[in-house]
Amino acid sequence: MSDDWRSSPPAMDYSVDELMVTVLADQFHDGDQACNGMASFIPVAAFMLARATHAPELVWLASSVGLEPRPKRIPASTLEAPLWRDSVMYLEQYSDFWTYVLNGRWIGKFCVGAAQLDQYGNANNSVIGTDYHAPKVRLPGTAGLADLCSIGKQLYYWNPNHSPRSLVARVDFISGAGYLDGGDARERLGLGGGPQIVVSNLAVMDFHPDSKRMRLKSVHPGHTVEEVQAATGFELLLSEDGAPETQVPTQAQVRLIRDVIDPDGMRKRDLRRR
Amino acid sequence: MSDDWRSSPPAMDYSVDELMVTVLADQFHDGDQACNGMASFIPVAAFMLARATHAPELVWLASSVGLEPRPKRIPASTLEAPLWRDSVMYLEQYSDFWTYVLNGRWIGKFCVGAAQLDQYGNANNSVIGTDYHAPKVRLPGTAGLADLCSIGKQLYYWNPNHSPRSLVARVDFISGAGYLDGGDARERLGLGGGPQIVVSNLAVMDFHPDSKRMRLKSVHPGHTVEEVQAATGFELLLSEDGAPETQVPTQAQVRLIRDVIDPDGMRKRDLRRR
Amino acid sequence: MKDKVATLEQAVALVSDGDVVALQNMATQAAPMALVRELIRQRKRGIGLVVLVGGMAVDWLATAGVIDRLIGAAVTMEQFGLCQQYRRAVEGGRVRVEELSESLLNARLGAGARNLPFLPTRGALGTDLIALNPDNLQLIEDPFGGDTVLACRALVPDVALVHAHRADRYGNVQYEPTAIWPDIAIMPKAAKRVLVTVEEIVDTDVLRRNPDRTILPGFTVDAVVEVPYGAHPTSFFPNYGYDAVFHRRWTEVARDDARAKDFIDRYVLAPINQQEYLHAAGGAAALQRIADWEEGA
Amino acid sequence: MKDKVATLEQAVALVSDGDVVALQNMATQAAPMALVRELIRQRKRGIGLVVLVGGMAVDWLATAGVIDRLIGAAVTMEQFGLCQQYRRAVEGGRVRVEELSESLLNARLGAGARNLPFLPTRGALGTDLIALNPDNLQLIEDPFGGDTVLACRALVPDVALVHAHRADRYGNVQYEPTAIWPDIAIMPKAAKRVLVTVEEIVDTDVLRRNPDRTILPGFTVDAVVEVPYGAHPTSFFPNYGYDAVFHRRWTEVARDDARAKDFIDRYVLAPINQQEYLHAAGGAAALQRIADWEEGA
Repeated sequence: MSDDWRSSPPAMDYSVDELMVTVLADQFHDGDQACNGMASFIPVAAFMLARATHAPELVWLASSVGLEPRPKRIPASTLEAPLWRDSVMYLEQYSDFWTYVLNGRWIGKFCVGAAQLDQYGNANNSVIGTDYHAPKVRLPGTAGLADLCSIGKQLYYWNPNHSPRSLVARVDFISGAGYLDGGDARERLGLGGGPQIVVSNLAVMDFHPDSKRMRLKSVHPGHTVEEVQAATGFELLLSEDGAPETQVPTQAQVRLIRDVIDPDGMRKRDLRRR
Repeated sequence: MSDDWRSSPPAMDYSVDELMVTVLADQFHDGDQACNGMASFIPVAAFMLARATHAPELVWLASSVGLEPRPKRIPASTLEAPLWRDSVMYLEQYSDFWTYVLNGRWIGKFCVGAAQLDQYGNANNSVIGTDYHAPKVRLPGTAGLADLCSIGKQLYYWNPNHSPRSLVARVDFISGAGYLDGGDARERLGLGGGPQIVVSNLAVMDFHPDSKRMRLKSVHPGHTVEEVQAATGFELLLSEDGAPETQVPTQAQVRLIRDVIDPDGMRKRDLRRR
Repeated sequence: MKDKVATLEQAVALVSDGDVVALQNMATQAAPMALVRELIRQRKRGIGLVVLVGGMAVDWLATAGVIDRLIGAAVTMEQFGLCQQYRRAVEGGRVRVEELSESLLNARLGAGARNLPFLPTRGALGTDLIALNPDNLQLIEDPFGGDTVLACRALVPDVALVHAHRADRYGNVQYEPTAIWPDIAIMPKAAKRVLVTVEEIVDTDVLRRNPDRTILPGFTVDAVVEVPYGAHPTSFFPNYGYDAVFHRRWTEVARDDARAKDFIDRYVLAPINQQEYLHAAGGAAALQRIADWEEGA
Repeated sequence: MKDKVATLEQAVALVSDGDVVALQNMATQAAPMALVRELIRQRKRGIGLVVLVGGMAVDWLATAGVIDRLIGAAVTMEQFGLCQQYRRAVEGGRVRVEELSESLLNARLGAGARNLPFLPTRGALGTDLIALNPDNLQLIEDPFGGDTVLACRALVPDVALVHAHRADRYGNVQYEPTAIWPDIAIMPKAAKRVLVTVEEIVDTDVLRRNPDRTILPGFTVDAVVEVPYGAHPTSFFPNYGYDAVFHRRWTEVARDDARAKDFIDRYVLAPINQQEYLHAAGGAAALQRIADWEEGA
């Protein structure tokens, strides 16, 4: 595909979904094996963009089924056959996919969304409210999140609706283990991997190497540290270099996303849905 | 196929392999699911004969791979593709076959051979000699026998070489659990199923319902109780009705075996090999 | 082999009130919807539903009051959003959830399939799922001195419901090359009874052409029913895609109990057979929509 | 994806003396014989061999002194009889056997594949196999109060050797519809490194035509070597049958150490490549023999 992405100037008219795609794409490199889940248009766009630019040897396992597919463009579902068109392999779920995932040596990177994420990167997709069996909101459920979080995977959270309701001091229910109570709590339980970054519609966050508390890594152009903090349900740490502006997509990246990868704009559904 | 087997008169010129085939065939009924292993020409002939006569709805799983195959005739191997010609299903071994076998509700009957079988139906295919790591004879190994014997299967032993070396008081090594020390020893370990009969080239044996000791069920025509006892490495129990003559094949059965099922006489290899 | 051909009525009559019923499907895929509708028509009650990821079927069963508990990893209609009727039933205490991650559910069903008391996993350590479920999840030590693992107790559903591409009348079931969800690899093996709908019942000789595509041997299957488009409105590749129009029709009413019940009346209870159901769902136009999945986005 | 194409020499150079090497095969089927011959040519020593059911390969490796231990369920050439060289090596104390039943070996490898410390089975209870192997087999209680089961410790071979029908240069490996032995479903997933020979290396687009037949994703494979007839003299359906003439040629000499060594010299060490090996084994006549398997008995 295009190789002018390296020298391409910054885009002037990118939208926030495109920014989230490029930030996520930067996390995936040649030799990585990455997998998307349900309703994951932004991560799928990120994988496809990475493969089209800096990481042609990023192995993509589409929705845990299709290895190295060649979809015509991003279809209306990220968990249906049009996405895994032309796959090299259909992984049987029980014997193939879950074995490779559990093994630990393979398929190391997952993009996941969660209704609630807390300051230590614990995730909740189960219930809002304190009584599990009479919740205020019954969410979809943990699906594979509880597994991926506990078996050493590197997790890339994306959150298209940065708010005090989605980024909370403490999740109502841990359906995916982040850094638990912070510090070495995760390590003490023998769990490897863990949350790497959180890409929202306002900013990019990571986790302090010692305390494991979430900290601001960069703020998207047009937003301020104060605005991001006000939209967060707990105090965000600031990194030493303050909070630089998030690097914006290049013109070439935006062209690839709009014209080739996702001409139907499916990625915008991730923003609308929440 | 032929339906005259019901009224067919006894064969005059049957051979012992054919007798072993018909005795075994009688053990398999409509609705049973039976499976053969390696080098098992006589059991395969028995399954095919049963299906051609009294048990058309006997489900046959050929060499743990091919469901309901239609081999042209018995080929030179009972664990190769010519046997599972035209199968309805190829069972994947790890996920399909072993799951169905372990489950307990399915594939309940197995024909097995063993180098040594003792008075309580324990089987040895591992080593002859008392030092496992410096054996007198290294046998092939337990393969799936140890599993089948412990997970509630009904086992039909066939032994084409009835001798004090193959029918011993106590096996040198239990590579398949029979009735262990007899009585309720097997039951106490929670193991269901177990050895049903032993079909040899001289006689048919079963196991006493209480003591679980092997007993003579019938003696093949041309042989005597004394001869069978002399060829056995332990004292065989006698059943109450003495030891009647083993029912011989009918003419129709022999015709089916010779002309249709096994025209190449592969079943005779089981007798020669030992 | 035994003849297993049945009507939907006969097949679902094998389900008893109170049974644990495992449903093979994904969010918008491969759900045995004709069997689900028949469960509703026969007014089954007190059903415990097992799903890896359930979609519209769970919503319908909640609306109709068929289920009172769910054992599963997720319930969602993916891009069509949450299952609102299920959500309300849980929030209102009418459906109790035993939530398991995918590897935990796989382990429970895998143990059931192999007649083992439990299987271990490393999944879900550190989550709140474990404390919630001591009857079925216990941390145990490795007898060889390695790490602690989570023992997941065997789950043996009373019935598994499966939709597949084809079968013969003896219940040998075949699946075309497509996504093979975990449910299909283990649910039917774990369950005591297996009810299968297929797009087509064929002669056994058709199966013999592709023995590698047979996924269930006849001896594991209790009933097989020919129901073309039996997975509608979920997708069943390569035969047809999901019906987005019908999904949206449901999501428009699913937040309102009365309208949801009307929907069930109209699409589930009123049609007396699959043909009438498909007619109500949009007839030829609907079938055309879902046939074109390959070119559609 | 990374290019994994290698020569036999390069592939087998990834095996170190002392490694635990898992061999995918059955008694007379699908053995990666070209890799086995290369192990002998490279004079590997102290290898621990893992086989479900091993055949002539085990005999050859015993003759050449490559292996000093075996972890497996059986070693036999089926209708061609016992593996006499292996047998003598065990009886003479030169090869030590860790004998496991099939479900025990499956459990050990399955645990290795899933990074679990152990998996339980019900197999082999009551046999002498358990007392023989306390390091790897332990009876444990069910934490839910059910039956005692046998915990089988994870086995992670250093290398797995596999022969398959085709692969692309990135190591995506395909198998034709045929018997799928347990080894192929779990050995390569459990092993740290995977070396594959294939009848044919093809363009990735060929694999995309039948994605359901791909059995190993490229990221699990370390080396792929094109070796037509790479399983000879074992069978590799549907491509060719086993070579009965060649098997008998071996069984005729295998009871005699000197003649067995001569056989290895002639068929393993002397031929410098696969073509010369096939020529030594009988050339076109041999290939004709094994091509006709479908009609032969």
